[in-house]
Order: sequence, then C-alpha cells, then structure tokens
Amino acid sequence: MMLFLSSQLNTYLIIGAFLFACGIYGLLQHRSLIGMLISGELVLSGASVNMMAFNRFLAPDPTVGQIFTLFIMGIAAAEAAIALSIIIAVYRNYKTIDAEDLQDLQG
Amino acid sequence: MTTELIRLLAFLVGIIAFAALNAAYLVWVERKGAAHFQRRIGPKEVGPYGLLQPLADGAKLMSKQLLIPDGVDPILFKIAPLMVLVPAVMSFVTIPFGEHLAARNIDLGLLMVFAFASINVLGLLLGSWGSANKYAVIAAARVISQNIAYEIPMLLTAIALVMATNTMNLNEMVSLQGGGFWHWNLIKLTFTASPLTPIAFLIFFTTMLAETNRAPFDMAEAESELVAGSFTEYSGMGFGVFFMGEYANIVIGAALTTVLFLGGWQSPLPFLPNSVVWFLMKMYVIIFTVVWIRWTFPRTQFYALLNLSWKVLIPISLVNLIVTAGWLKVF
Amino acid sequence: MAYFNELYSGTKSLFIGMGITIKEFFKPVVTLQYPHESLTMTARFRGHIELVRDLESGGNKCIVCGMCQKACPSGCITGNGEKREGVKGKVLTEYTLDFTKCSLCGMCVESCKPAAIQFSKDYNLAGPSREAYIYDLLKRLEEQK
Amino acid sequence: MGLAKIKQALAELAVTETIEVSKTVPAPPAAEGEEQGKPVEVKEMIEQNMLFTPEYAKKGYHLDVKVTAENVARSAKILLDHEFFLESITGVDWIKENQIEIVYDFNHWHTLCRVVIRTRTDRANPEVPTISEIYSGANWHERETHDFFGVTFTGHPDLSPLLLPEDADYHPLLKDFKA
Amino acid sequence: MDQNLYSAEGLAGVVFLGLLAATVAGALIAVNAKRLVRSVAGLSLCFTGVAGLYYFLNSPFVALMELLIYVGAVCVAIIFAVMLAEPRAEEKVGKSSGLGSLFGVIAGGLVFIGLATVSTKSHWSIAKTKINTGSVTELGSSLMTSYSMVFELISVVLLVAIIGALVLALPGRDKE
Amino acid sequence: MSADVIDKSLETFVLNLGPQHPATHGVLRVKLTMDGEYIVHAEPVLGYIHRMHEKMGENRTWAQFMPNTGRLDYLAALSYNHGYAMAAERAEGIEVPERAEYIRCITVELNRIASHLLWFGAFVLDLGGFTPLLYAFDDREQILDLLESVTGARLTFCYFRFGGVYNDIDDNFITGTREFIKRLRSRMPMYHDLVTNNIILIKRLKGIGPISQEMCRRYGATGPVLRGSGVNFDVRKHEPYSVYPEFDFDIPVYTDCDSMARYMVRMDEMEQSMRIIEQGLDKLPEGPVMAAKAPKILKPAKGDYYCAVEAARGSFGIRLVSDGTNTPYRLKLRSPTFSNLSLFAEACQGMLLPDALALMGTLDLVIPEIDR
Repeated sequence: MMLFLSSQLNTYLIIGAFLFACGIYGLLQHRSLIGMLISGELVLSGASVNMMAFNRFLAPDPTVGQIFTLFIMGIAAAEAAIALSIIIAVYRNYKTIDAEDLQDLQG
Repeated sequence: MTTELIRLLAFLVGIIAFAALNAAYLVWVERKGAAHFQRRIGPKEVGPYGLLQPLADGAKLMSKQLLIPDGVDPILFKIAPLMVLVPAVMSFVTIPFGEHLAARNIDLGLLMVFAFASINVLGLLLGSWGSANKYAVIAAARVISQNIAYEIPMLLTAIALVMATNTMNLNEMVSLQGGGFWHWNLIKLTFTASPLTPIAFLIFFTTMLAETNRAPFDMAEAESELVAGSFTEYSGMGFGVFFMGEYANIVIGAALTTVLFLGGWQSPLPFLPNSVVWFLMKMYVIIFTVVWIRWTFPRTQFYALLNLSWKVLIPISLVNLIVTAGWLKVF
Repeated sequence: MAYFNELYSGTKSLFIGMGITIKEFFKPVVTLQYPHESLTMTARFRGHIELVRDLESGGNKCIVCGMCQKACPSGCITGNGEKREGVKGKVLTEYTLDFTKCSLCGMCVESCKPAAIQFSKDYNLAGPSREAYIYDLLKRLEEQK
Repeated sequence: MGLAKIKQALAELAVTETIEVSKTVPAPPAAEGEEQGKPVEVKEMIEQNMLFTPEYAKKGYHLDVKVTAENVARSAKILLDHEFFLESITGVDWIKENQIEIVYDFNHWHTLCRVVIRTRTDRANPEVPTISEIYSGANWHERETHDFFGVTFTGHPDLSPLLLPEDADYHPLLKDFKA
Repeated sequence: MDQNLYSAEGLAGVVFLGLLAATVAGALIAVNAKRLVRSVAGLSLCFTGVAGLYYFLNSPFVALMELLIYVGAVCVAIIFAVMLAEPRAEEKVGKSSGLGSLFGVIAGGLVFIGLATVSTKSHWSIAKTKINTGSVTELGSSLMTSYSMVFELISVVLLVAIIGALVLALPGRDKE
Repeated sequence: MSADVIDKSLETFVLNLGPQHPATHGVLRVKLTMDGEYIVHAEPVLGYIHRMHEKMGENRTWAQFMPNTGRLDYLAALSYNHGYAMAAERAEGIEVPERAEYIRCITVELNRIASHLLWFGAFVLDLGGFTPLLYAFDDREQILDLLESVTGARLTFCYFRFGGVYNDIDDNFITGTREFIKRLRSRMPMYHDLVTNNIILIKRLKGIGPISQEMCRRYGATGPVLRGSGVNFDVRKHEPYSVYPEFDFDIPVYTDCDSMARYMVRMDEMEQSMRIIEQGLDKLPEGPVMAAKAPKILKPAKGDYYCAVEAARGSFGIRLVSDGTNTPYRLKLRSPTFSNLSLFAEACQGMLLPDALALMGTLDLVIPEIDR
C-alpha cells in the first residue's frame, strides 16, 4: 500500500495540483508582496512536480521533464531575485510592502 | 526487512554518534589547542587531560533552562538549532571514511553535501530572526551575504575538480587519488589536473572556513561586536545544539577537503595500506589547522570579507575553472 | 600589479603569523595552576593588616595612639584601649578591621610609629557574608599562638 | 603665537575694573599686587607686562583671566582662534561669598601656555553661557559641571545628567550637599 | 525505485508518506502563516518535501538541486527581503479581509478540484518500463545537445536578472 | 547633537551597545542609532560606575586622597599617583629628592608599558584575535611582578608620597627591570609580525576612524589619540616635569589620523618607555627617597594650582584649590579619556559597527577614569 502511493502517477499529480491551488489561494489572499512571491514559488513548484511526474511515468524522452524542472528552477531563482529587488525598492520608496497600499503605482 | 531496518538504524546511529562525538571533541580540541597556542594548559580537571570536559559541558548545558525570551517566535526559535545540526549530520551519510566505510555511496555525493550544507544558513537565519534580537538580526544579515559570496567560489573550485575527475561520487574521487601522495588532487603530478590545483585548494579551504563561520570569518558570532551574534538569545541546549551543528559543519568541511584534495583514505605512500586511519589523520590535521587559524588571526572586517570573495576568490576560481577546462582539452 | 603584490604580501603575512603561533604552541606553558599551586607573596605585599607580636611580652606592640585610625582614608580601623594599673600607657582592648571598606593603601602601617601593625601575606580572601570581613585582629593575634 | 598677543586680546575681555591677581605675582614693581583680590587697572597691568601672570612653577599655569559671564564665549573664541584646546571645565563653590566660580582650563599644543579663564556667577541662580558651540568637547564638561554644581549653561543643547543618575536632582559638589 | 538505496520497501513508503505530509503541511503554512518568516519556513519545508518527491521520481540530481537552489538560495533570499522590509516583527502581515480570503479559498479549491479530477480521470498511458534512470550523464548530454539553446537562454535570463536586481537595488546606497 | 537631527526618513533602529558588551571594556553604554550596520548617531551614556572621587577628595586629608588616584585609571595608576603627588607638592612647595624622581619616572614608565600592553591585547581582542592578548598578558605580568616587589600591589599601587616615594627600589628590581626590557625588546618583533603586519589587521585599521587635528582641538583630545593625528604633544616634552628633561627619548607621531596611526603610536611608545627606563636605571643617583622636610600633614597656602602629567592615555590634569586647611577645598580631576571619548560620537558617524568598535578600541578607554 505504501509503496503503491510512491509509484502512482496520480499521487504526484494531486500533490502538484495541491501546491498549485495553494499558490493560487495564496496569491489571492495575501496582500503583502513577499507573501505573493512565496505563493508564486508554490505555483511554480506545483508545475515542476507535474513535470517530474510525467517525466518519470509518461514521457518518451527520460530527461525532458527534468530539464524543464531545472529551467523552472532557473526562472524561479531569477524571478525571486528580481521580485525581491523590486520589493526592496518599493519598500524603500513607499515604506510598505502591502500591495493595496501601493495605489501610487497606478497610472 | 528487519535486517534492513537494523542496518539502517546502525548506520544512522553510527553517523550520529560519529558526528556528535566529533563535534563534542572538537570543542575539546579547540579549547586545548587554544590553550597551548596561548601557552596555557586548558581543560585539565575533568578526566585525564580534561578529556571528559565535553561531557561535563554537555551535562551543564543540558541541565540549564532553555530560556525563551519575550517577543521571540517560539517555534522558529526552537527549530533553528536543529536546522543547523540535522543537515550537517545528513551530510555525513555520503562521506567515504574508508574504502567500504560509507553509509551510502551515492553517485551525487558531492552535490548532496553542498545541498545539505546550504540549509545550514537557513537555520542560522531563522534562529536569529526568530530570536528578535538586534544583534542576532545584524548577524543574520551578515551570514546571508557571507554565505552567498563564498558559496560561489566554493562551488566553482569543486566544479573544476569534478571536471578533472569526471565524477561526483566521493568514494570514486578518492579512488582516483590512489598510489602515493603525489597523486592527491592537491599536488597531482600527473597531467590530469590543472597546475592551479594547489591554489584551488587554498581557495576551497578559505571558503570552507567562511561557510562554516570560522575565524577569521566568524561574522555570525563576532563576539566583540555582536555579543554572540545569532546565538545571543540562546541558552542551555538550544545553544548546545547550535554549537554542535557548527562544529559538525567544521568536521564536514574538513572531511570534504580531505576527500577532494588530500586523497581521503588513501595512504600517502604506495607501500602502506589504505585505511580509515589515514582519512581520520588527514581530517584531524585539517581541523587542527582550522583551530590554529582561529587562534592566530583577528576577525576580518565585513567588507574586506566580501572584497576577498568578489575580488580575489571568485576571479581566481574562475581562472582555475577555465585553466582546468583548457588543460583537460589539451591533455 | 599592486593587486598581486598585496595578495602576495597579505598571504605571506598570514603564514608568518601562523608560524609564530605554532612556535608558541610547542613552548612550555607559562601559567600557574592556581588551586594546585600558589604564589608566595613578595616581601612588600600589601595584604590586610595584622597586629605584630611583641616578642618580649608575647602581646601586641600597640600603644593605642590612634594614628592608624586617623590616617585611614576609609575609616575601617576601630581601636580602643584602656588604662590599666601597673602598665605604662594604654592597653589595647579592641582592634577591628572592617575589610569591606579597606582599600589596601597601607597608610595605617606607614603611620604607625611603634610598628605595631604589618601587612599579612594572606591573599586568598573569601567569605560567605559581609560580617566575615570584619576582622578582630586582636583575636587573630591570640589565635596565632 | 605670542603670549603677548593673547594677553592683549584677553585683556580687553577681562573684567575691566577688577582683576584677581595671584598672590604670588613677582613682587616688583607691583608691590601692591601682593594683596589678593586688590583691584588693579588693566591698562596699568598691561603696561607693566605682568598682566595676571602667575608664577608658572608655583601655580602651573601662565595666564589667569577673570571675565564676566557674557564674555566667556568670546574669550573661548579668541583662544580657539589662537589654536588653544580645552582641557577641562569645572566649578568651585565659594559658599561664603555666595558665588560659584566656573573655571576653564586651556592649553596649547605647540607653545607652553596654559590659560585659565574664570567667571563667577550667583550661587542661587548660577547661569553661564555655553561654549559648546565653540569647543565641541565643552559639551560634556559643561554637562558634568551642571551635574555637580547645578550651573545652567544657557544655550547648551542637552543638560541631562552625564555622570549622575538620570533622575538626579542634587548637585553633590556644592559645599552644602551632604550625602 | 532505486533498489540500492531503498531496498526495504516499507521503510521507503513511510519516508514517502512523511515527505507528502511535509509538502502539504509546508504549503499550508506558507500560505496561511500569520508572519512572513513562518511562511518562508513553511515554504522551505514544502520544498524539502518536494525534493524528496523528486528523489522518489528517480531524479536525485534534480532533488538535490531543488534543495540547493530553493532551500539554500531562494528561501534565504526571501528571508533576507523579509528582514529588510519587515523590520518590526510584531507588525501584522497584510491579509485580505474576509471577501478576498473567501474568494481565494473558492478559487484555490476550484483549481485543486479541477486539476485533481482531470489528473485522476484521465487515462494516462503509463510506460511499463522505468523510463527515467536517474542518470546525470544523460541529463547533461541532453542539456548540451537538444536543449542547448534553452540552456543558453536561461543563462541570459539569469544574467539579466542579476543585472536588473543590481540596478533596482543600487539607488538606495546613493541616497546616503 | 541631539536625537532629533536624525533624518526621520531613514529606517533606523536603536542598538544598545553596553552597559555590558564585550567591546566596551567595562560599564560604558553607547546608544547607537543604526541604519542597518551603519551608525547614524551615537550617544555614549556614562556614569555607571561614577564614584564622586572629587567629593571624596574634599572630605579627606591631602594624604588620604592618594589611594583614590590609583583607582581612577587602574591600568596606569602610577601616573595618577604622580600627578596628584606633584600637584600637592607644587602647592606645598616640597622639593623631591632626585633619586625619588628617578624612581618615579622608572616606575611610571614601567606602568605605561604595562598599560599599553594590556591595551594592545584588549584591542586585538576587540578585533577578534584572542591569542595576542595572552602573549601581552604574559609580558605584562612580568611588569606587575616587578612593580609588586617594590610597591606591594599589582594595580592600585599608591606608591608615591608627598616628597618622594614610599619604598626605595632594590637591586633585584633593577636587574629584574633590565632583564624585562631585554625580554620585551625581543618580543616586540614577534608582536609586529603576528599583529601589526597582519593583512587582516591592516585592512581593519588603515583609513578607519579618521580623527582630524581640528576635531582633536575642539574636543581636547590628548595622548596617543592626538599623536596619531599628527600633533607632537606630550606633556613629558611639552611641559617637562620630574626628571624627564634628563632623558633622551622621542615622541612617536603619526600623521595618518586613522586607527592604524593610533595603534602605531602606542606600539612605538612602548619602545620609547623602554629607552627612558634604561636611561633612568643608568643614571639613578644615590640618596634619600623622601624629602627630609616633607610635612606629615599638608596645609598648602590658599590659592589654586594646576598640574598635568602624561598618563598612558593622555594628559591627566589635576586642579587643586586650597583654602589653607588640611583638606582640599576643591579637587578637579581632568581625565584624558573623558575628552577622548567625547569625540567618539562625532567620529563614528556613518561608520560600520565593527569599524566604530575598532575606533573605540584605539581610544583606549578606561571607564572608571571617565566616570570618576
């Protein structure tokens, strides 16, 4: 039974979906920019888990999923770096990281 | 099934015991070493040569109350020491102490050590942020910049080595260095390693000091500036576990240096048998050097530390990487 | 070029430093293992004061002139004497030193004309309470017999 | 920097009608100066070139100037212009005369010349203008003097107790203070 | 399954369950924690779990990279940002009021249900043999052959990100 | 100078450095307003060990105050004894025999070396190097042994009396001092190799914590702090007292104004002190060590007197006001580090915390002397 879980594609897909949904929920529910960034990372890792699962169970090329995941990592790292520097720049100028307080940014 | 479980548990216990024993006795080595560098005697009351001092220290720390000050984040505060200790212990899994003496001979051993070592920073960070102390927070900010700055040259030198040896399996890496000390990566006299490897060794050693927060790079602790840095609010076993984690990290660093550059369990002369003894001897020489350095130098200034990394270590390790690549291409 | 020069000289200075400490490592220790060994105090060591035994009479030499009390900056000496029949001058009946106040300056010994007080060589001073530091020097002198 | 120039500059600030001449001023030709506190004409003093110059070997300083409280800052400025540095500021409580004396010690790096500036103020309501704008180091010295004597240095940025506890409302160096 | 590493299947199962729990718990902490630091701690827990899942998917390299990059770098960077931007730990983390939260729950729930349904109801043609051998060599060679262009691009992206981050963060020092 | 000049737009926090902090060497508290690790504003808070020595002086006889002077700066107590003894002698007009003056100079210089050695060790400890402290202590203990054999105490010597010294020195002391100087001479290159030339230390001190001459003047800084800023001012040369004119020695002056300069001044001063001691031992005349006519009870004439000596940390001045009785009417102690510390707040603005601590280390603070 236990082994059954780890060798089932569905387990991974559901976990992936769960992470993705958590990310979506967090994005909607968090007001602070850093919270949103964290949720974004969750969305990305949900996608990665899916990629890896397909890579293991379905894909014709045994490396494509892994490479996708590695690229996602690269993108995520870049995204985190950029997002954080934006957050810091925003914080420096507006003294807040609350997205709803940043009305000035509009227009 | 049961035998497998027992084997697993035996390994686990063995590793934890080794890590804990080494970490504890490293404290003894540190104190004794410091004493002799300063022409004192050091611990001498508990047991012969003060050998039972670590136990006494441990007992003392355990009997002390773990104070949780007001305003701290209690969960993070308690978890953080474990986050420093556990990954360090995990890293021991893949270290080849002898030819057949490794808990797991993993193909990606080197990567695994680095991966787990990187968690250490997170533990320090959460601990210092969680303890809601200004000194700790300053220390945390330092730890981040320091670790990021020094991870780069460390990985670069390690990658150059991986390129030269064509493996990330630590045991295999040691095997490749067999046949006398002139085959060690440090001074490989064959044409398979680039001539810059001794410099790479120095860089690796320096970064190892920095990554393990050892003097002269002990920014996180910096007792004369930040009181006790990240550990300011910790007492009792919380502090003890942090301390163990730090020392376990040093043992890992020393072991890794031994494996990568000093031929691990290979004997220095071809006619002597290979044995775990060689590994331990080399590792303890490295550890002694670490202690020696600590009790010789003043602490670096923070920007000097970053300058050293960005202006000296990273360029040189990049050059080393390129030279190694060229070397491999030519020979 | 300056970059490499600094790199070279800097690294060299580090190795020189390490050379010095390793040399010291193998030199004998210079510390004294205190509870097991202890120092003998020099002849002029200024410990707390004690009364000097008068070798002729076996008692003290104090003439109860009060000079030590006057000289003491912190007022930690209390001495009293009384007139006794058949004895020339006053006889010391009480001589206490409140060591909690004493600053070990030695003014009292200096001011003592008959050299009736001297410094003890006692430096392991510890006690459970403040009262333990109020020394009855007369009693001490008796006990020393 | 000549001693004479400083003398000249400070003489103009010195209390015009009276100058306290040290008891030990060289006897001739100002034999009348022997008596302490005897008023002497400034002009006369300058002419005799013995303007409040105590005997250095005896007193430890070269010039001793008494000024009114308003002139403290100006004399400090003169001394700063002549590159003097401030050694200390302190007070003396003359309880019998019902006055508090503020004493400023100045010294010079390159010439052996110690200058003492004094001023007196009423004991009941001691007030002296600050010189912390001129000599930054005076800030703490004045705070200390305020702690010990209760002298208010008008214009001082922060006269909160420096050495005494934060809530101290007593001034221990006043002669009528008994612990 | 890599029989060398986990020959005891039951143990592996327990570990797997633990990893699942870590992933789920970590994700929940990350989105629900009151304080940002705890969110990040949850995130790192979640990533550790995910790294374990990757290991079970025969990709130790990716698993370790996940640890190295996400836990060792991304989480650390986020905590750094939290430290810079949230100096007072007591300050509440902005959470949307009831409506936003409800909306979030509904949206998240719908996404989860939808995706889960799709993935469970679909008929995947699961390969009978183990496709992924976990070989780093293969990964490396395909990275350098079929996907070399993407590899280059991602390097460029990272470079741009580094420069961008520097540019954004620089003006702060000038002000002093 | 007050807190409200701080730019409110900066994200700052207040860091309490002390009263118990490893780098403040005693109970000094510095309220730092920090922007990250940069110091925006510093405010030293003093008085934690204030003992009101000046009031004590007013309540004691002239002689009884002598032990107090050693407790101001317990690391260079003899300089303070010397200053007070000289001030009282000046007031009373006591001539000190020449031998006593030589003994005073020799012991004061020994004490100065001891103080500088301790500073050296503690300073390197502030910078994170522990071992040099123990080496320096090893040497310092030799000095203290020597001084103890003469004065009877190791820190609060209380050795000088009005009119001379308490005890004559003996041959053991003379040979011991000569040996010690030989020993320290051989150890100085070791200190320089281990610490001074160390690249880490150079990086930490060169150009760090500049203190300009103009700032020194405004704050009245003296001693090695001033000499590190390129001003050749040393009371021993500037206002020669005792038998210092008899000695041939130099005043080390460095013009860089940075922490390294102040460090070097102190290191060189130790060498110069050794020169003075050697000459003093060579020239030591025979004779009494107490003035024959020194009165037991002092009653100086009315008036005020000023006397300054060069203590290990700068110019220690003492102002005595006598009303002709057997107690001082007013006794002002001008401590050098009080002035030196007062410039810290201005000097450390905009510095990084570790640099500020290096700067504070070079000020060589002894808190009891500041708080008095």
